Amino acid sequence: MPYIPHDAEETAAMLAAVGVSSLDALFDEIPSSLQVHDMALPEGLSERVLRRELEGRAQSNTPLLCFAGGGAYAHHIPAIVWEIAARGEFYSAYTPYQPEASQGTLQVLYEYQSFITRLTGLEVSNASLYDGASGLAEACLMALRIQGSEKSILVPENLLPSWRKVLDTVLVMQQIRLIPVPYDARTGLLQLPAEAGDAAALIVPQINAFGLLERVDSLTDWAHAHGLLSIAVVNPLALAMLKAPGDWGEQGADIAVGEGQPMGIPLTGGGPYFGFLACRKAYVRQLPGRLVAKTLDARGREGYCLTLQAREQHIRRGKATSNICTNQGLMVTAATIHMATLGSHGLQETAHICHTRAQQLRECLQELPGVSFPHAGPFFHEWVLRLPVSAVKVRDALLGHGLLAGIPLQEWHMGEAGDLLVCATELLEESDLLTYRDALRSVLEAQ
Amino acid sequence: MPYIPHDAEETAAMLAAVGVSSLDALFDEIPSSLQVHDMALPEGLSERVLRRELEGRAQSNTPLLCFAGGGAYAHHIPAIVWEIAARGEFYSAYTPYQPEASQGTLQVLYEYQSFITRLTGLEVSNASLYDGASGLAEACLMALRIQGSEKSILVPENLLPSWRKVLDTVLVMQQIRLIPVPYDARTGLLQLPAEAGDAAALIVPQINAFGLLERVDSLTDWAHAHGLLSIAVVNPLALAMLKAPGDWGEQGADIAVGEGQPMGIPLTGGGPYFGFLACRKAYVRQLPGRLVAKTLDARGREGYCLTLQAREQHIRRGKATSNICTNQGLMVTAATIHMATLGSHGLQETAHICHTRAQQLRECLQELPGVSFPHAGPFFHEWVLRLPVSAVKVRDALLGHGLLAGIPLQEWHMGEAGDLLVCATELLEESDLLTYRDALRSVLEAQ
Amino acid sequence: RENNRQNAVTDSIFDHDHALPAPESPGDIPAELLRKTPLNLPNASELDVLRHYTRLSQKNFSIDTQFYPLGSCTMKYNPRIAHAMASLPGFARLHPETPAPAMQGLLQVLWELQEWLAAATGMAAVSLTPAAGAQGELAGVAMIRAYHHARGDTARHKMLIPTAAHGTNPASAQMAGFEVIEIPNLPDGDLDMEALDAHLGPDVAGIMLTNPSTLGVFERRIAEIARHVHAAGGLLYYDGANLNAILGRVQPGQMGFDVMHLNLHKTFATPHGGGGPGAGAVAVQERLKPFLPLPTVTKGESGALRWMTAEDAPRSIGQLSAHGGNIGVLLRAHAYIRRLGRVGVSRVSAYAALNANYLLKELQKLGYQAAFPERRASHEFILSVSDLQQATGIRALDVAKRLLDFGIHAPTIYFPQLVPECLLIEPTETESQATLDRFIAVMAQIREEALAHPELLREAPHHLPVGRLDEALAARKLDVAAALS
Amino acid sequence: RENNRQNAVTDSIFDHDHALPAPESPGDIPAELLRKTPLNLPNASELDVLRHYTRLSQKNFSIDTQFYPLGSCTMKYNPRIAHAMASLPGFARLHPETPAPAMQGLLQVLWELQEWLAAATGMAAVSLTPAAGAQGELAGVAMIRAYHHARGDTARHKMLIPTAAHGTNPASAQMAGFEVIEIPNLPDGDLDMEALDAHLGPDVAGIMLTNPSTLGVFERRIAEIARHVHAAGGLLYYDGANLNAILGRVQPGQMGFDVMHLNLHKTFATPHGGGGPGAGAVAVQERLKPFLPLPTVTKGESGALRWMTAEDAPRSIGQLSAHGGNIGVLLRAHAYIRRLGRVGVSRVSAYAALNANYLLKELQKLGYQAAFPERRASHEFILSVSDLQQATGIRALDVAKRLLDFGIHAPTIYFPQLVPECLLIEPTETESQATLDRFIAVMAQIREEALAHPELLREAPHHLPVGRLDEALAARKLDVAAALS
Repeated sequence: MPYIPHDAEETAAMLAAVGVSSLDALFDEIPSSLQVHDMALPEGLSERVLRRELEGRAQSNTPLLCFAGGGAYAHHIPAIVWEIAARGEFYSAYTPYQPEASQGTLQVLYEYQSFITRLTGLEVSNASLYDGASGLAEACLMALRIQGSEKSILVPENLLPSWRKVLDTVLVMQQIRLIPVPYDARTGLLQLPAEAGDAAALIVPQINAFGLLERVDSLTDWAHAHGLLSIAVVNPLALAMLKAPGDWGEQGADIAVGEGQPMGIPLTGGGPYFGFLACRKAYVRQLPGRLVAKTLDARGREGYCLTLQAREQHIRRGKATSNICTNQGLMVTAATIHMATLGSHGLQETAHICHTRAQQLRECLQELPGVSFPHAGPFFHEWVLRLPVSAVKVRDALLGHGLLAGIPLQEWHMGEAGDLLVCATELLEESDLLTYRDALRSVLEAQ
Repeated sequence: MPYIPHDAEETAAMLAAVGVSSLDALFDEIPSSLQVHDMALPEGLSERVLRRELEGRAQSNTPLLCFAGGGAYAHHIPAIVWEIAARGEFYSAYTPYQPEASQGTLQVLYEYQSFITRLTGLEVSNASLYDGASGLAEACLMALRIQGSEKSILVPENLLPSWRKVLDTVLVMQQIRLIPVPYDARTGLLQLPAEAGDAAALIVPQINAFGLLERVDSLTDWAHAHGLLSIAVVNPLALAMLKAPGDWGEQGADIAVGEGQPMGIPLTGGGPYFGFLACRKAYVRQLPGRLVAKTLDARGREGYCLTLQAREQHIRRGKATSNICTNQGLMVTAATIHMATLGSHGLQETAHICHTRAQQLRECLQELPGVSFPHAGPFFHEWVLRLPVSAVKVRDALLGHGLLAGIPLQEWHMGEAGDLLVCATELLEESDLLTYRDALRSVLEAQ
Repeated sequence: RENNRQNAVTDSIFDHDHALPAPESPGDIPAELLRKTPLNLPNASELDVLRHYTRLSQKNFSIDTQFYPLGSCTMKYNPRIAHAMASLPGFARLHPETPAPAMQGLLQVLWELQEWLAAATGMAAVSLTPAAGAQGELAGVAMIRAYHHARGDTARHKMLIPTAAHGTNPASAQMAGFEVIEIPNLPDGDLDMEALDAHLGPDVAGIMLTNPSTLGVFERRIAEIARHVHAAGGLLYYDGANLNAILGRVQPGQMGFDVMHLNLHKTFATPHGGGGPGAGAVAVQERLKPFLPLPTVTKGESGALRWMTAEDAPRSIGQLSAHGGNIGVLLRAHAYIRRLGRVGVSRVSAYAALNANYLLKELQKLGYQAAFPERRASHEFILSVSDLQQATGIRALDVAKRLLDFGIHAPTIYFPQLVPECLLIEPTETESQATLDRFIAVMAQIREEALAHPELLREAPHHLPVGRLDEALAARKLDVAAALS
Repeated sequence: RENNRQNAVTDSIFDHDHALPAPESPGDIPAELLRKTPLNLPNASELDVLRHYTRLSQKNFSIDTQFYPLGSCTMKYNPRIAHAMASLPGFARLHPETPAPAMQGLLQVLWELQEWLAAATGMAAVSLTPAAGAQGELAGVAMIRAYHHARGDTARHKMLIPTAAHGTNPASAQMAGFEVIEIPNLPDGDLDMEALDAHLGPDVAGIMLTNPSTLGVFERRIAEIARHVHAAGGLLYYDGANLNAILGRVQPGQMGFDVMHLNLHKTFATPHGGGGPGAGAVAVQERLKPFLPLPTVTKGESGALRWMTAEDAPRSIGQLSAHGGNIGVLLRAHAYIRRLGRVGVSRVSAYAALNANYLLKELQKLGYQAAFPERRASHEFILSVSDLQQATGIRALDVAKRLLDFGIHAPTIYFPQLVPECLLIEPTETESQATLDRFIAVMAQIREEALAHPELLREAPHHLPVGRLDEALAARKLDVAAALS
C-alpha cells in the first residue's frame, strides 16, 4: 500500500485495540447513505511507471530559450539553493508554531526579513505573501487601514495587467474603488494624477509594464503632498541597481511590494512564487502575514519566534489584518539562500549583466528593417519592440526556432498589434542575442 | 574567487600574521626553478555557463531504451535513495575515523553489512570494494591467503570477460596463475574441472556471461571435495530469487562477491559502482577493506566503529590484507537506502518482473524469422539472441530506433558473429518489448 | 555552560561577510534612479552559505525527521518522487507566458488534476488557482456572493460559521465583505441546530463548515443542515482542512455542499515547507461553475488544452494571483494521486481513522481525558489536560513543550478554543504502529512526570537548541531585522 | 538519564519490518537453483526509511556542517554544481556498453579531463580509470614494473618508500610484487639522502614519494633525489595525496617524477562520501605512456572520441575494474576544473598554504608545539602535544575527542607515526578566516582545559550521540551484522 505502512497483522491488532471489527466500522457514526465506495480516479502506478509518465509529460513541453519577462524571469539559480531548501527538515516542516522546534525555519525567515529591508530600504518586512500581485492587494488593504476613512486606490494604467486583475478581484469585494492613473502614450511613463480624491495610496510601479523606469521621486512626493501613501511595486533584482523605495522622493515610499520570483524561484509555468512586503516600522501592526522576531530564552540564549500574532486570523479571526495563513515559506527559504549565495556582489553583478544584455539585444535588433522601439527608456532589462507585423504571429513563428521571443502586448490589451515585450537576463549569452536577431530576421522576411 | 572566501583585506591581515609579504612568499622553501606560473588549462566559467555547457554535453549522449546488461543493469532507483544519500552529511564526510562524529555513516555501513549477509547467506560482509571485478580479484587473493601454499585460481571461461581482464591485471603481478575452466559450447554451462592442481579456489559465476544459471551445487561440492574454496560471483538482485551462496551445495560457498550496481546505483557510463564481498566468519581476518562493528561507550550506549583495522594498510602497511583505503562509501550508502526502501518484498518483486520481462521478450522475438536462442536456459533476466547477421551491425542500426539492443558477444571475443546478449529489466514495459521486436524486424529486413 | 560552549558557533549569516567590489553604474540610467544607499547583503563564501543553512535546517523538526501529530494540519509523508517530478526541467523552466501549444505536457497534468479533484470530492468543476486554503476560502465565499448577486439577490450579507471553526473562515468571509455570525456546538460536538435555524433567513448567504468538524468528530446531521440552509436560500461551503478524514469514503458533494476548497498540502501530501507554499483548489457544484476563479484549463474540440480567460468566463470572480496558481504544488498533488490511484486514495481515510482511534483508546487507558469520550475519533481527536492542570498546575503548553524533548512534535494546542487545555492530535495514515506505540510510551512517561516532577514539564524543553522563548519580549523589543553593523 | 530518554528513539532499520507476501516462484527455473533461506530484509514504509536515514545523516560530521581540518585528506568544499551535473540523466543513464557514437558527450568530458590533468601535473598522458588513490598507486607501480620488464630489466624487485609515507604506498608496492625498503627522514623533515644513496642500485625499481611530504613540509632536495634515482636506473612515483599544496605552482613532472596518481576526491574537490568513491587517475611521462591502464579515451582522425582497448595498447598493464573507472567522480572533477579555470586552479595552493601557515602561527602563539618549527608549513602542518602529555597525561587522542564537542572535526592523529602525540592539521583553501579564528579560540580553550580540567578532555566527547567507544570490545565481540530476530 503506497505510503501506508500497516500490514494485515498490525491492522488487525490495532482494530482489536480500538474494539471494532473492521476498518469500515471506524466510520459507523457516518450515515451509510453518505458513504461512497468508488470514485472516477485512475489506477495507481508504481513509482517507476509514474516517473516515466511524468518525464514524458515534462519532455513534451517545448524547451525554449527565454526572452519573455512580464513579471516572471528566467534566471540562473545556484545549485546549492534548492539542494538546501529541499532538505527534508525545511521541506516537510510545518509553520513554526513551536519555535523551540523550528529555529531553523525561524532564523531563515528573520534573515529573509533582514535582506528584504536592506533591498527596499524600509524597516520591516513580513515573512511572505502568495505572490507579487496578491501582495499588492494586501498592500492596498493595509494602506486603507492605515489611512482610515479613504475608499479608493490610484492604480497606474501601466501596471502589469495581471496584477491589476488581482486588485479587481480582491479589492472590489470590499467596495474599494480603483482609480486609473493614465500614462503618456509617447513615453510610456506615468503622468502625475489630476487629483487625489478619496484615495488612500498611489501605486508606483518601478519597473512598469513596458519595462520602463518611472520617475519615482516625483510620484512619491506627489503622493505625500496630497496626503496619500506611496506603494512601491519593485523587482527585487533590479533593486541591486535601482534606488531603494526607502530613498524615493523626500520621505521615501511607505510600503514596498514585489514579486520575489527572480530571487531563486524556478519559473514552473507561473508558480509557486512569493510576494514580499516591506513598510515603515510605524505601520507594523497593520502588516498582513507572518512576522518573525529575535528574542531570548530563560537562560538568555538568543532565539527566534513568530511575533505580533494578534494581527493574524488564527488569533484575531474576523478582525485580522488578512486571512492569510499558509504563505510561501519554502520559496522564501530558497530566496534567502539564493540572496545569501549571491550576496550584494552577486546580485549587483547579475543585475548588471541583465541590463547589459538588454542593451546589447536592443542594439542587435536595430539593424533589422521595419522594427522600432516605441519608448526611449531608460529600462532595466525589458523593453517594447515594435514589429511591422503581428507580434503574436512572430512570437508563434519563433517557437519553431526554439525561442520564446517575448510577450505580445496585444494579449494584454495594451499597445499596438506589433508590440512585443522583450526581456534579456544573464542566462543569455551574447551568441543567443545573435540567434534571436537572425531568427527574427528570417521570420520577418517570411511574413 | 570561486570557492575561496578570502577578500583582499583578510588576505593581507593573514599574511601579516604569518609574517610574509605575499602569497608567493609562502612558497619560499621551494626552489624557484621548480615553480611554474602557467598551465594549459581553459578559462574558468561561471556556474551559470558551466551548467549550460555540461547540460549540452549530457544531452548530446543519445537517450536509449536499455536492453543491455553484461554486468551493469538499468533499474529503477526510488527517488528517496539519492535524495538522502546526497545529503551533505553523507556526501561530504570522510571515512569514519572518529566514530563518535560519524555514527551516521557507521550505522549505515553496519546495516549494509547485515543486508549483504542476508542476501548471500554468509556471516560477514565488508563495507565495500571498488567494483565487482576488482572485488573478485580481492576474493581470489583472500582465498590464496586462507589456503596458504596454493598458487593458482580456477577461472571459468564463461566469466564476464571484463572481470577476467581485471584478474589478469591484479593477480598476475603476484605470480598467481589463472587456470581456465571451459564451458560446454552447446549448453553454455561450465564443465566440472578436470583437476584441481595447485588451485586455491574455484570461481563459480551465477549468473554466467551468457546470462545462464549454473549448477552451483555440484560446482561447489566439487571444489570442496578437491580441497578448494568456492568463490561465488553473484548478482545481488538475482539473489532475491536465486539460492544464496551460503546454501550452495553441501557446505555452502566460502566467499561471495559481486557487483553492487543493481542496488540503486545509476549506470553513469560504468561507475562509480561498488563491489560487495561476504565470507564465513572464520575468514574474517583475511577480509580486505573496512569492517564496521557494533560496540558500547563508557555509559553503555550502543554505537558503531571500524574494527579489525590491523588488517588494513594504514596500520599494517605492506602486510595488510589489501592496499584498499578509500572504497565506495557513498555508493554503499545509496545501496543500503535502496535495499531498505525496497525491502525483501520489493527486491523479490523487482527480480520477478525482470525475470518475467526477459521471458516475455524471448517469446516476442521467437516469431522473427532467422533468429534463434543458442542456449536452452534457465536464465534470470539475460540471454543470448542469435541473429542471422552481424550483431554489431544490428546493434548499431537499432541505435537509430532509440534502442540499446544488447551487447554483441563478438566485442567480447565470445560466441558467434550473430550473438547478441540481451537483458530485460523492470524498467521495460510490455509495450517496449513490442517496440524492440518491431524495430529488430525492420532492421533485419533491411539487411 | 558546557552546552553554551558547544553552541557558541558562528551562526548568523551576517558574520560571513567579505568585501567585494560593486560593478560600475550603467551610463544610460539617470543617476537619480540608481541605488543610493549601498546594498548591504553579506558576501559569504558558497561553503559558508551551505554550512550555515544546512546547520539551520538541522534545528527544525519536520515530518522527515520526527513524528509530527499536529492536529488539523495533516502532517503526512510528502513523497519525494513528487518533488523530483515537479523539479524536472521540462516543468521548472516553463515561463508562464509560454503559448499553450508549447506547454501541453503541463496543461495535461493540470487538466487531469482538475478532473481528479472533482471526482474525489463529488463536485462538478474545479479551479486550481488558489495559493492556499485561505485563498481558496476567499474564492469560495466570493463565488457564493457572486452567485447570489447574479440572481439579483443582493441582501445576503451574513455568513454563518461555527464557533470552533478555523480562524481563516471568519477572516476570509470578512475579507469578502460578509458579516460573520457564529453558531455554537452542542456538548456532543455536533452543531446546535436550533441556533442555526434561528439565524437562517433572507440575509444569510451561506454557512462555512468542515466535516468532520474541528472537534475531531463527524457532524452526523450534515444532511439535515444542508436541507435547512438550502431551504433558506443559502449555500454550504466546505472547508477542506479535514478532508483527509473522509477521503474516498464520503464526498462533500454528496453531503450537500455547494462549494469547497481542498488543502493539497494536507490531504494530497504536498509539503508544507515550513509555512507553504500550499495550494487551495476550489471545487463547485454545477450552478457555481461560471464563477470559478481564473485561469482554469480547458480542452478544445481538437483535444488541445489551453487556459481559460475572462473572455471564456465573463462571470468568473476573476484572478487571485498573477498566473495560474502554485503549479509546482499542483504537480506534486497530481503525482501523489496518480501514484495512489483509486484504491490507494480510498485507503487514506481508513488508515488515518485507524491510527487516530488507536491512539485515542491507548491514551485514554493512560488516564488522559478525551474531550468527546462517547464519540468515534475521525482522523484526529481532542484530549484535555484540565485534570492535570487542577492537580499540578501543568498546562497543555507544558505537555507540548515536554514532548519536544523526546523528539516528537507537539500536537496543536488551545485549538479549538472551546475545549480547555486541549491537545488536538492527528497522527495521519502514514505512521506505523511502532511510531504510535513510542508516542504512547512517551505520553505515559510525561503523565508520570507531570504528577511526580511537574518542573520537568514546566521548564521544558531541555534538549533543544533553545529553551522556552520569551514571546512577550519579542513583541516588546520587536527586533524583526538584523541591524546594519 | 535525560539524554538517554531523548535518544530512546527507535533507530534500527530492523525495527521497521512489516510482513508482506513474496511473489510466486518462477516455473522455468529448477527448484534447486531457487532461494531456500527466506530473504529477511526489513519491509519498512517509505517514510520510516526516509526518517531513519535522514536522522542517521544528522549524526555525521561533514564538510557541509563542520570545519574538518583532517590532515592529509584535503577536506575542502565539494561544489554542489558538480553533483548536479554528474546527476544529469544524460550522464547517469548511460550504459557502459553504449557504442561510442552515442556517448560523445561523456567521452568529450573524459578526454578533456585527461588533457587537463596532464597539463596540471606537467605529465604527458593520463588514465582516469583507477577508482581511488590506492588503486592509482597499484597501477603506478605496476607501470614501473612493466617499464623495466619491457626493457628486459627484470632484476628490479625493490621499491623505496619513506618511513613516514602513507600506508597505502607499501601496501600497493607489496601488492604489485615488490619488496619494500623504508628510507628515513632527517630531523628537519627532508629525506635522508645518505640512506637513499645506500639503497640505490640495480635491484631498485623506484621510489614512492609525496611532496610536500607527510610531514607537512616541502622536500627541498627533490631535484637531487630525482637525479640520484634516475642515475641508478630507478623511476620516481609521486603520491598525489598532497598535490593540493602545490597545485598550479610546482608540477610533479617538473620535479622529475615519472609517474603519479591524483586523488580527485582531495585536490579536485569531489566528495569523499563517508569513505569514497574516490578517483585515482594516473599520469605518466612519455616513456611510460604505453603502459597506462585501460580504457583511456582517444580522439580519432575525424575528431570522434572512443575508448582505447588492448588492441590499441598491447603493452598496457590492463584493466583495473570492469569499466572505465569512477566516471561520476570524474564528471565532478571536470566540472570543478572548468569552473575554476587556469587562474582559479593556481589560487588553490596559495590559499591552502595561507590558511595552514596562519593557523600554525596562531596556534604556536597559544603554546602548541610545531613538529618542524623552523619550516614553512605546506598546506598542512604537524603539532605535537607531547608537552601536554608530560604535564597532565593528556594525549593527542584526548584533544581530538574534545574538539568534537565544539562541532569541529578532529585533525588526523598519530600519523605520521614518527612524531609522537601528533596532530596533522590541514585547513584547506575553502575555509574563511572567521572559521580559522573560531578553531584557534577553541584550541585555546582546550589547552586551558587540558591544564586546569584534564578530565574534561579525557572523558570527551560529551555532546555527541555517543561517548568514546570501546574499540577493543568491538573487535572482541565482533558484532558485524544484525542477528536474525
